[in-house]
Amino acid sequence: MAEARAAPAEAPVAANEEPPLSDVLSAYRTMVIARVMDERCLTLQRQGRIGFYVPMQGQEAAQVGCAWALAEEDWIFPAYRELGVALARGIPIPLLINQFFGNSGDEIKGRQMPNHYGYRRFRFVTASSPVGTQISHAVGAAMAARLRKDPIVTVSFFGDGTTSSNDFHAALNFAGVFQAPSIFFCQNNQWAISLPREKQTRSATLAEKAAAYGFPGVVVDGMDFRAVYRAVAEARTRALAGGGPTLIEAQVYRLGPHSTSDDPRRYRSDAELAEWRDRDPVARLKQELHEAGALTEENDRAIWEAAKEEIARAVEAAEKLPSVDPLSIFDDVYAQRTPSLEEQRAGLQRELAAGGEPKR
Amino acid sequence: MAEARAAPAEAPVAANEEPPLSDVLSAYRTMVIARVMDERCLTLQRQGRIGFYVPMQGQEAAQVGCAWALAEEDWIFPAYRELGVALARGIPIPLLINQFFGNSGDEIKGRQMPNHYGYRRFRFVTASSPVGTQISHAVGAAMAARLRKDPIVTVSFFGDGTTSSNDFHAALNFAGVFQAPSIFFCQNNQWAISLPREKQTRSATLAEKAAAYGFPGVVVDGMDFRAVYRAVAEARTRALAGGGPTLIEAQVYRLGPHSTSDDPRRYRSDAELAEWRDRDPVARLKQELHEAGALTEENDRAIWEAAKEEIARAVEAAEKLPSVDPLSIFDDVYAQRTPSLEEQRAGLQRELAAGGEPKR
Amino acid sequence: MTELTLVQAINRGLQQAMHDDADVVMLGEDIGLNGGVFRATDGLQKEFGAERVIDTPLSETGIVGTAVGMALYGLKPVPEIQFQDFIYPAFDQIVSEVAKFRYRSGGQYPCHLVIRSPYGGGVKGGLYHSQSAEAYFAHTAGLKVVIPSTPADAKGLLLSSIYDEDPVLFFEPKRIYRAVSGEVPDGDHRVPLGVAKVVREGTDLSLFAYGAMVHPALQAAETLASDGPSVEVVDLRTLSPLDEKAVLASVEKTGRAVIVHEAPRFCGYGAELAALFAEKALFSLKAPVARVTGYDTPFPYALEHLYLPNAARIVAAVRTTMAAG
Amino acid sequence: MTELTLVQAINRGLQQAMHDDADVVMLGEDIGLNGGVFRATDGLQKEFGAERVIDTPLSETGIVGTAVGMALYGLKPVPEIQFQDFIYPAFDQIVSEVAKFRYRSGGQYPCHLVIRSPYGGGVKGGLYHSQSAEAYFAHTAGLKVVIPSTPADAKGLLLSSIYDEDPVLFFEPKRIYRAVSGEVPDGDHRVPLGVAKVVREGTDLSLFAYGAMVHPALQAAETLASDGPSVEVVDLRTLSPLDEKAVLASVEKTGRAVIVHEAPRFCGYGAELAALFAEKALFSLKAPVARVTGYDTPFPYALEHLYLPNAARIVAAVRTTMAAG
Ligand SMILES: Cc1ncc(C[n+]2csc(CCOP(=O)(O)OP(=O)(O)O)c2C)c(N)n1
Ligand SMILES: Cc1ncc(C[n+]2csc(CCOP(=O)(O)OP(=O)(O)O)c2C)c(N)n1
Ligand SMILES: [Mg+2]
Ligand SMILES: [Mg+2]
Repeated sequence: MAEARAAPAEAPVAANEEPPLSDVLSAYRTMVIARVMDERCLTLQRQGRIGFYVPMQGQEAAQVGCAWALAEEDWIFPAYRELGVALARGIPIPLLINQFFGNSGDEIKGRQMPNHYGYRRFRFVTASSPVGTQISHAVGAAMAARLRKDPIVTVSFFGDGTTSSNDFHAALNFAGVFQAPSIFFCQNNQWAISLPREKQTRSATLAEKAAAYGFPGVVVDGMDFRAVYRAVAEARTRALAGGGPTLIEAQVYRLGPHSTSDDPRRYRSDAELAEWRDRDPVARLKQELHEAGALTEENDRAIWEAAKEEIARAVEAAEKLPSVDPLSIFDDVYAQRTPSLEEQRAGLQRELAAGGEPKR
Repeated sequence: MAEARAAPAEAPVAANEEPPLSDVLSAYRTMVIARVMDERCLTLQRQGRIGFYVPMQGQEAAQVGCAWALAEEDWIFPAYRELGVALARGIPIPLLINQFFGNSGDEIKGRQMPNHYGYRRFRFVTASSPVGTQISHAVGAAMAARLRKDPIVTVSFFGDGTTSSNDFHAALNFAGVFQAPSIFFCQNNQWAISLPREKQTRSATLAEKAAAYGFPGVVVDGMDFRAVYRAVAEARTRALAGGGPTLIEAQVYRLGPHSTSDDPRRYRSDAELAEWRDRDPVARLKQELHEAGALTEENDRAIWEAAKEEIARAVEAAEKLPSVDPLSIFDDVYAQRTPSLEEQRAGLQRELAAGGEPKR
Repeated sequence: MTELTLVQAINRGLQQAMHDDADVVMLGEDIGLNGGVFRATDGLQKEFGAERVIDTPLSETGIVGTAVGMALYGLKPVPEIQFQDFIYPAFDQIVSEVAKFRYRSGGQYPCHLVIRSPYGGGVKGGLYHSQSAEAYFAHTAGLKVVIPSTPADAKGLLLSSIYDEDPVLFFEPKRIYRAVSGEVPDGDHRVPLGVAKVVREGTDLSLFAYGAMVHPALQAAETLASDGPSVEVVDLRTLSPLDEKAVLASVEKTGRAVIVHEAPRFCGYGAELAALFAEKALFSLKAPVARVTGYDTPFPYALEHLYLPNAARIVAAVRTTMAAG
Repeated sequence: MTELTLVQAINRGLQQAMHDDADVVMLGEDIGLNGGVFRATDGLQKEFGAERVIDTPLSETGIVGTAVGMALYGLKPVPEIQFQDFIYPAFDQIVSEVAKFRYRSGGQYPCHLVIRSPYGGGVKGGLYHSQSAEAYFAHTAGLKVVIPSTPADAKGLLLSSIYDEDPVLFFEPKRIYRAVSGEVPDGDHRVPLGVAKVVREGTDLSLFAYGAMVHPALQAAETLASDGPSVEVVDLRTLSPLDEKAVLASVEKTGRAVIVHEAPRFCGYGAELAALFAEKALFSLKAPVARVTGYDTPFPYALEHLYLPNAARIVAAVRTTMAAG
């Protein structure tokens, strides 16, 4: 773990935090599920069964490693690529699959594109598409938690490109000034759609941007589950001790396209891809567990099989669910429907009664 | 000059740039004019003769020192507190005074509050009130100039508070990535209205924020005319040589209120003020010139008297000028008035013909 | 009851909420030690501490974004934007996040906060200290927009906004912060959102206004009272959701409508009212609907007295409308 | 003449301008090497170089702010915002700077740039890849707002916008980027700004639409043609400045108006049209003015087919209007 500490840490940090081996095995299982689910969803999109998908292959260790170092009570502010975090949080697979289908089992009522989910009971805040906005939210929630004396941290997830956003700047500055117990987890996957990391900003690392806000920034190998875990655990301990925020740059790679609308062959080389494929974070953790004697080939096969099966079941179930209630369009704009929304709703109701749904 | 170089300078820099003594005397004269004009305008506002005023006392050396190191062809992107820069640029005093009165001699047609002026022929871009927006403009203009192969730099002026703005972040990042020939001149006058510098951001200096964008940041004593001149000259040479942008933090103090609407006694101590008053940049340069044998007490008195007289004349003349043409409200919204604006204009014309102007 | 100016009423409303509910927090530029550039938050940091009345760095993006995070966590933040003209750096947070959080989360994440900001002209503020930006927010589904015109309403609508479950943009007519005063109920005084108020009854023509413009509207109605038409004045108070029933009732009664606001006319808030009449009250209309508004230009400095609607201009519009049918 | 899709026509327009005028530069996210996420700028970086077709960091604030600086210096920048939904981080630059530069400088600093951005629904984009934000900009004095509906207009209006002296917000109906194609004049084809077009003549009712909605409007008119009323369809093309004369002429002729847009209704662009009719054509109106628009909600994902106006809904509104008077 290369460190680009911007400012001296001010609070005692528990050194050498390490997850127990059994925990790591279970994290590995989560990474496998993420990988399998990701591939399955890309296929579903190609088959036209879901409308869109944002894959995250290559970022499993960073995401699961980060989530693993957090407490259940900590609040997560994700972007749209955080499947590994969602799974690590314990969000049930069927809930996620239903969201991708936008069906009546989707707890957010088919309102958003796939990948833009969130569940209050898992303290996993609903994502939006505009990049960066969640970073300020995480700072505000951290300040609110401290005001209420809740011993938690908040964690925002965002990419290398998002360091250029307005909210990155505003949020990190507020966090520094107010010493918010918040961790900024930047997955530098080397690309913002077609823009490579080195054209995004001229600083040598992204982590060193923390110095501009007066708190530590850390670079970590995001392909290394344990390294990520340690960096996050350390940052969390510091934050809870009143030592303020940390920016963590996890260096990873987006092995797939930006989204199913993207064709990365237009802007990046096969050679680069191949190089990073060799550093596959899932394979790496498997190897480590194998070497530690915690995982046999047979067990591993079982893990992959179980993942595939669980996901297949969820997909099958999802496709049987009816679509969302048409009249739900008018709900949740406000706590109560306004008279004008009632009128618009009645209009749609009449339309549906008269002519049936227009074709999609 | 304390340096907080963030990244190594990459282009050759002419060392030890120094203004000739005769030039410094003329700069001193400009600083005196700024000081006198500032005091006069505060009085005019208190007397209700102009509507508002933003004083700049304490920032004379920084502003005039910076402007003095630039070429006439360089473009200035000011905020609202840059009287010293305007005078150094050669903008005639009556033009500025007329702007404060918003009368028919105001070339921007009474459109803006006092201090929000700009003159294309002086490459001094018209200021707006929202802080920071001009910083991006300066970067764009620098890129445009380079595209046209014009050997100039652009300079944006802004305060310590403005380092928190969206545009500070966006502009410095673009400048770093595109190596724009642009100088970011931050006058850290220790306050953003009532917010002290240390609550604005947690970084030790503002200059070090440049590191986040991959270019040099420099701290300079803004009460020292020569130090400012040198820092700007160096940055300019580097920019023209293709060495990219520089962030300069001139440490100064706002001796007066934020504006005539502000009462600084609510938030800062007399002791702090007194301490900085002792470092008065105008007095300091006078002393230096005196020691160099370039200025006698008598000459100095003449300089102050001449400044007072010139300003008095301009005020007197300004008060005799008629107010702006009422129908000019509708000009310059677009290059041509739209039919709808013509209609609105005709309406006002009828109103004025019928009842005279409503009272102000 | 206490006689207060409008800005004092705001201050008392904030104090009341902060006193009654520990979840209420405020954040903004210069609101703490300095008490706000208009003194709307005067004394509150002293009373409630710097953890609840927070002086922030100079970033509207950060102010609103941070407030959103606090709201999601369960607090009731009341961020201040120093001038409405400076709300645009926070526009993304307001339009993309504040307005859409409840909807996009299927109701899981309400985002109850009140963004307070002084708006409008009449203070010699020029282009950037005079704007009336209400239409942008009224057009944004998921937001409520409230503008008071009297001290009692200012306090009552503010307290209702703070306790409302939805995000509210609360715009304060800075021009009458001190120029208007009146009796304000003590304690937890509430005025319901979404309810317009007929502030003057009349039979021949309805004047619709809000905020600072209610006062010249009333003045115009008075001027006309002696020999002219009988003019009704409706103070909208909540711009979104609009009290459609009340405005339609007035126009159906009088058959004539003149709409007044400071903002530019084109696609301004008045357009929605006029559209509503053209849609739902067309056959009641005896005369064309008129709008007395700011011109379709930026807000000028030296000529603001000509830019702003005033009683004389409203009187003229009423006369023209009466003459037209 | 060449048969092109709408997005190809945009591409040719950009190419033409960059070829003819060295001052034209483009900047935005993914517009260079990648050719834009919709391929609108495909091939242009290769042809004109990375100094004139600039891939920028991920900051709309920076994109527009930088473009403003270029425009002040004398270039003709054409910044792209990847989706109109992401224009809000640049809102301050657009509303405070782009719109007001000429005015606040007394005419010294025109700010001629064209902000291109795909807008609208119908691509399964959910809340943040479907918005129609035109009303915000139409309400902002100093901006022009242009929305084409056909490939020929797309090229011609784009070229006119690039050579216009004022800042133009040029919104492209992404839903019909590829779904609509047609003959497009080669070379420096211009279609004047500020001129609406009657795309179908009729005598009983006027349909007003722009962008993607022109097509269902035409479809509705066709559907009604056999036995129903004779419907005129007016394509606004330039939303601001509005071609008032043309729209008033149409409504004075037919006496009935139905306005169609995708954006939410409340304070949407349609309100201004309806208000205009209530003000200047009241006595020509035989029936209430109707608006067929998106609902006053954020833009939904799974139910977008119900959210978006379509021909059937327009037909129903026309029938209701005809029945009403
Ligand atoms: C404000 C905004 N502008 C543009 C976009 C379009 N867009 C979506 S993702 C993306 C790149 C994000 O890159 P990064 O932050 O590195 O995250 P990654 O997608 O690589 O995980 C862009 C430009 C957006 N979502 N929001
Ligand atoms: C976007 C924006 N927000 C708020 C304001 C109100 N305001 C005017 S000046 C100022 C403080 C600026 O501080 P600084 O950048 O240090 O410059 P200084 O005034 O000290 O020269 C504030 C908050 C503004 N003009 N623009
Ligand atoms: Mg990335
Ligand atoms: Mg300052």
